[in-house]
Amino acid sequence: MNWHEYAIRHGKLPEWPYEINYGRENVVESDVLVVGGGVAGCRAAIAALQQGASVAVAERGFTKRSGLGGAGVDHWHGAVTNPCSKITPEMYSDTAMQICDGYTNGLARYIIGKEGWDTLLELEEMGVQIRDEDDEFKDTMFRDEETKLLFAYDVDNKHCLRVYGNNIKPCLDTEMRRLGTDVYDRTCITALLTDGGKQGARVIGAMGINDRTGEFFIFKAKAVVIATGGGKRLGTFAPELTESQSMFHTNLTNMGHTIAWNAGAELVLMDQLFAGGIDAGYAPYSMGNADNTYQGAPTVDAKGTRVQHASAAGELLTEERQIFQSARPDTFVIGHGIGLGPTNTPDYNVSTLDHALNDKISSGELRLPLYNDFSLLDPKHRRLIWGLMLSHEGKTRVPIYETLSKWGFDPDKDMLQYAITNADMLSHRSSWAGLEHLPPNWLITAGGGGIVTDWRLQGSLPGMFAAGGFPLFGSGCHGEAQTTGRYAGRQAAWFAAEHDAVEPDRAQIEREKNELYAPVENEGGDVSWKELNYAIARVVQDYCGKYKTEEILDLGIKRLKDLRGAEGMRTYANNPHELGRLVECYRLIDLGICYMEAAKARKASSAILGFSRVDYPETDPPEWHCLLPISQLDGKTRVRKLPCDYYRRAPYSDVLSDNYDVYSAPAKMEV
Amino acid sequence: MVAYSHPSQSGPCRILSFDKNKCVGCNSCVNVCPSDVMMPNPVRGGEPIVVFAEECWYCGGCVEECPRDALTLVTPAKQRLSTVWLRKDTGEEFRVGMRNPPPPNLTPPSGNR
Amino acid sequence: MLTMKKFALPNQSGPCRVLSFDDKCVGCNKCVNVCPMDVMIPNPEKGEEPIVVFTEECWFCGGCVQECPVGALTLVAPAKQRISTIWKRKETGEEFRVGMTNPLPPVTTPPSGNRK
Amino acid sequence: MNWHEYVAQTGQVPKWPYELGYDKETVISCDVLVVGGGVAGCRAAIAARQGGASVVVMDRGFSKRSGEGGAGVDHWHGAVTNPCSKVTPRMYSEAAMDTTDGFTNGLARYIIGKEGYDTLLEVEKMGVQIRDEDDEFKGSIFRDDETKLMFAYDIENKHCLRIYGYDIKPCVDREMRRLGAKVLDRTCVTSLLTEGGRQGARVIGATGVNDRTGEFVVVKAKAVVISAGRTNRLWGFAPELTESQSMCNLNQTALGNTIGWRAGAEFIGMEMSGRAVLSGLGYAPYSTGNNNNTYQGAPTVDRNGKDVYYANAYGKLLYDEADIFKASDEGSFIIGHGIGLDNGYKPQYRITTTDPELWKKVMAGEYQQPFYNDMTKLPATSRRMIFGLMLAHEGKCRVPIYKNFTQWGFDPDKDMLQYPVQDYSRFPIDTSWCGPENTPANWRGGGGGYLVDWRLQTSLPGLFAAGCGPIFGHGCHGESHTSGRYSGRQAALYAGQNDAVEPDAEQIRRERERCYAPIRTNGDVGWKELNYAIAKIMQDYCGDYKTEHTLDMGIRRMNDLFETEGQRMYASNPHELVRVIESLSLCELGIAYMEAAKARRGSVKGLGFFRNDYPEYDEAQKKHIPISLKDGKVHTRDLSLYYHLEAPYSSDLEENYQRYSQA
Repeated sequence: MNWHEYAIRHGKLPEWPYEINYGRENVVESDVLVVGGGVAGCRAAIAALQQGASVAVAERGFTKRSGLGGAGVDHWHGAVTNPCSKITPEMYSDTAMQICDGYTNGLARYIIGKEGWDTLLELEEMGVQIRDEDDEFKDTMFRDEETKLLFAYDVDNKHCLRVYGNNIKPCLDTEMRRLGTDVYDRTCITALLTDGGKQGARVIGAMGINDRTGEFFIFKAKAVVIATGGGKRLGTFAPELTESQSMFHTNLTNMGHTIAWNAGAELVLMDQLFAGGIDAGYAPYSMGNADNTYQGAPTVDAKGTRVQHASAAGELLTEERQIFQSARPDTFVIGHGIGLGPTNTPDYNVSTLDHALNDKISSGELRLPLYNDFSLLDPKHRRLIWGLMLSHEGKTRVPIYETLSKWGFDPDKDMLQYAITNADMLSHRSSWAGLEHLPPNWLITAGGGGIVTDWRLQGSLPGMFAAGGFPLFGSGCHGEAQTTGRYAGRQAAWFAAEHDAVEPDRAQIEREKNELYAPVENEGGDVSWKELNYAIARVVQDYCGKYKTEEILDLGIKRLKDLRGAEGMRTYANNPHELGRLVECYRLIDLGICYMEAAKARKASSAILGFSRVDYPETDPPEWHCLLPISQLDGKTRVRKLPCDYYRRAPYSDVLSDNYDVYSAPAKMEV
Repeated sequence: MVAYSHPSQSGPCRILSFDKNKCVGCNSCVNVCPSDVMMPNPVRGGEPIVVFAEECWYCGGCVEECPRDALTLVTPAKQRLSTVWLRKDTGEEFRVGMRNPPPPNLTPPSGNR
Repeated sequence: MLTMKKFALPNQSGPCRVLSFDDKCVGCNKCVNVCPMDVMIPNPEKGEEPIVVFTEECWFCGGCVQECPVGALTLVAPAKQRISTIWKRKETGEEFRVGMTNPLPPVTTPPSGNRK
Repeated sequence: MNWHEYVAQTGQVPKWPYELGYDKETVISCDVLVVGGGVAGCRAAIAARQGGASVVVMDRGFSKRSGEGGAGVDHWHGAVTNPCSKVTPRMYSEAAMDTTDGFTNGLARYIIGKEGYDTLLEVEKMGVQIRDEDDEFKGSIFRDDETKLMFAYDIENKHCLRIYGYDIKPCVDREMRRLGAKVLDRTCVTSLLTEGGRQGARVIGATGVNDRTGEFVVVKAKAVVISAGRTNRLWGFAPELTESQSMCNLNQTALGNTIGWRAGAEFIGMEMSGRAVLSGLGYAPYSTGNNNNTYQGAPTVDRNGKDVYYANAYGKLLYDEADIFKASDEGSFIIGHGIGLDNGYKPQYRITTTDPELWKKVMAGEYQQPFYNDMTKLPATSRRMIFGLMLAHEGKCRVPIYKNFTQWGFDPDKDMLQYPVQDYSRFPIDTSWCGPENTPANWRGGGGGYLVDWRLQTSLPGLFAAGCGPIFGHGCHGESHTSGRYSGRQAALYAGQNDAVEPDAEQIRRERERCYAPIRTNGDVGWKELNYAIAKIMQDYCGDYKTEHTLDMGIRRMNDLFETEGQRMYASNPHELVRVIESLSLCELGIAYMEAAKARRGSVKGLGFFRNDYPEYDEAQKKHIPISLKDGKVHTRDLSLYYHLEAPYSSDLEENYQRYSQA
């Protein structure tokens, strides 16, 4: 029942159901601490346990369903070494770097290419189905009869798989707990502990609060893996309006980036802040579309005229197989939605609908609304899209498959309607994203920015490892997150084995506690967390939006600090849940400052990054075609230039496999 | 008849409906929710109370968690009105939440787990 | 630390404290009755300040502030307005806004017009 | 204190403070019923009382501050016959028709021109200050020292005034009550009563629900004046996000039009749905630097103090203050701003704006954001006029801006108000606070209203319209006073010549049944959820892309929503019940808009209306398409844009006015 109904029916309020102890300290010691219990965090914990380390996991929600991956997945990217694949890890990493002009993480892509397939096989042992065991899709072009694996995007090169990923997270969670992980749910990590409490020093743990009891947690660890999620609350906030349509939920605030930034770690590509996220459209995949999960779904217009598919290069395709092939014989389709941003070469892109679709609608040749007409597919292909992909993708099993089926939707007979939208937005294939519904200045922070690491996925601070699709810069989607999580977990265990624990600095803990619990004592406070979040989003939209100059960004930083110093000190929280949301807002302010500092650091515009400076209009000048690691030391921001392919320059070898062989194993004892 | 003064409910307000004769108040849905939008009912065995409806993400984790299949996820009206399908041969239009809907489609999803 | 009784309450609306009553308020409820949107209700305890119930319906027209016979009301714009409305003192270049820490002293020039 | 604080301290939910009366029904009869207690409604009530009629006013809020005009006003348009004016009522009406290619209300503009100044003088007698009595602005170019009147926009033709209007509504409300009008506050109109309960028949009263007690009220009247608010909440609805920045409040749902549509009245201009300029996605009105309307003439500088100049309608830069307040063509006059002519404004009638080339210069690096208003560059009287007079009296500015800013030390003599930092590539910086830059293309603003004759009577006998919500192409605050006064007079005349008719009991029973369903059924859809769904349907099916087929689908969706979710609404107290009734009425209004958009098979610039299946702007579309419901089916016809000068009326404005304005 709704809260209102309870209050009305009983005439009294339900008391807070959990015992509240604001400020009570809990100390947890472990070899490895994993911040974030998503798919990457679970794999990191499992890998560290397998190396014999004791592991604690701090999760903001509840590990069984938390994180973006908690809602399910239908694709597995990076399984490059599977038996049917024609792609090598080198090709996978080099292609990613080529189509992003270097603005992605070649190192991480290589590790993913090397270990993606093994990571998936381990999942199979944990009980996740990855093969078409019941031969439902026998003799289709997507399936390899021998291994019964199902492939997506590129049925020639077969490096990306279709998986039955609806229960992937529960399986991971069960395995993680079975191996003896010390899991702390409902715990919002707000800061890293550093040696001596200083910025830039070794990371020796983390701190946070529980959003049910309000208790304070101090995690002491020899090594920390940051495996948190992405986020949108920085540049886009209107929960009532967007929550049901968004791929990001309220728990996702890029907290990993922020605690690393506050601890003095180096971050890169934080100047990439995409405008126009997927927040004001429709529930994901609830509308007709031909994108990703629905790739290959036939589309007709209101009069039944077929809308043709086109290769990434734009020529119209006649045969169905061409949809799942690369535009050129000598290239392969690298995948979709894996953080490669607005790629500049069509050669490696997925096929789409007819590129002239919008003109044909404007001219009246095609009439809206468009529909998906699944009946034009052969039954197996139809079942593949609706029964497999759609019913296992994130946020689709219950809200779409089960709900629509309960109300009688039958793909054999029914045509799913596209969104009605003005023509020039329809060239974007996933029409459910509803870009034209979004205010133009709403920004999402799903850019590729994150922590820059060495070949052991260790950040610039000793003992801090980064994993997952967002904390590790430029590193892709679900499968990639699990692979980098598994890799980083191992590394953290080895690091912990060679380093001894360090007692955290009491002053750092006191500072954090005073900040976190101020709203609870502040009875006269008059600013709630939602009001503060609306204000933060407004400042980021205005001062870090399309019009960026040095002075405007400085003003933006000044506004955010002003907000923290004035309104931030007059906040109050009714209960630990509101307190948890409020401390997230405090960290969003730090994150906003980090984004603005990064935007200030890049003194040139870049078409590839989608980054523009009015005071530096020159686009992609050679001297600025590099990564700009940014970090804090005693509160001051430092920037340096780092070549995009730093991971194959001194001190590393130019040959990727050499580096992998050396660094993917425990460090040999220096004699 | 007693009425109370209370703020308006959030935009999407009834996000979950509990089947009265199936729900025994085990609260497993409460504990799986990533955003913790529900709380256990103070009355033992009572169905959980949705407190922070606008934080619901509609991932359906609670529905799948329920051991007695007592939960139905109720997507907001604006989604129900936007997701429409056309029966090809008859041209009839259907949607979630419509009056006199067609019979349910009982095909299970792919996968045998 | 505080362990007093706590209740489960839904989130406050975005703009949360839209009106603040200072201790001059005697609970006459004139502001309650002038509000076009009826966002307030009289406090069940006599003489206490009214309760703002439907905060997100407040239109920020200030009618209640003008209605208060003892001037006990202050209209509180949402934080996103306060942070958007900045002025710069010309000679010093300093920036100021409503709600800032250590603000300027008030300016007491009344508006034009002699009707009260 | 906030509800949350009370509940946290006391541990219980406060009971509903008013005595519930869902089953109580009160019946009142009178000569003239005024629906809508805004400025137009109050003037209609006053005029009807002066005409000797007994008057009942049904107001959704509390008439002392209700309506858009309740928050104050700084301009008075239409005072064309003031002693200093060089504009005649004919020029005013013809200019309005010319600048919109005929898509405005020439008849109403003429009435406003004729009676606007007299209406203002009456407001002065009610206690509102309209002259610079204390000579604060002596010698200023905006002031006529003899009459002490202050003028705006066009200081040569002097037909639009600046007034001290922050407390205009309390004064008008006090006069209305003094003259004995019976005011039903907190009462939301729900339907019109027609003779025999038939659609299209004479209007003989209305029903309403009280949002504190839930009581049902039936008002029997010989004549009814509709003076309710304009369209809001139909395309854009996100109260938490927009309410503090919106010029319209949540009580504005054009319910006065919806009940007329349901009763079978004819409407025109309902297909006018241009981009929402005041979508609420900007900033609080006039809270940031700008140079539009209230702030017109305020100098703007960039970050380094570089001057930004005004330009006339042809882009010629203007360097001194007096030129800013002149028409762009010799011999023409500035008709005004924000008075419902947005789709027109031919250059000769437009106000001056910022240099149209500014954004190119910004991108070329000549100017740097943020911009500021630097009012220290103005003469002291002009500065005082902008901040002390205009800003201090404009709607939603007295308390939120003047009082709160000065409380925190803002001093226009020393301080420069910052413009928001935005991407101004598509809209000029003048409208900085309105937020058109950040409004999605399919968030639209609605228009349209009753088709009225020279007595401002609608197509239904006994039903009169007044104000900018009910009348299409009507104008703003001052015009609403004037048309309210005129319409009230006419209603009193009509009531004098026609006797009362007993309303149809079955119509009343059905209406009660409809209104109280949300209280009886324990439904699961709240008013906000329904409104979000209505907004999504309008954005998709009546937004940027419109064809016959998609408009039909939109009507089907809205009917489906109304008949399914709309029958599972719940409300747990009278406040929620009335919000539910409003949201349900928005379904009907949305359908009316889509029917009107379907009826017009062509695109028209004058209405800001574009159809994808009829993309050409052709001359044949320069006509009105009156639309109405008859026994539930939609009827349309063609009507000349100059119907007010064609048979059965005379072709001369003055002749018509003389024949119809009095008995």
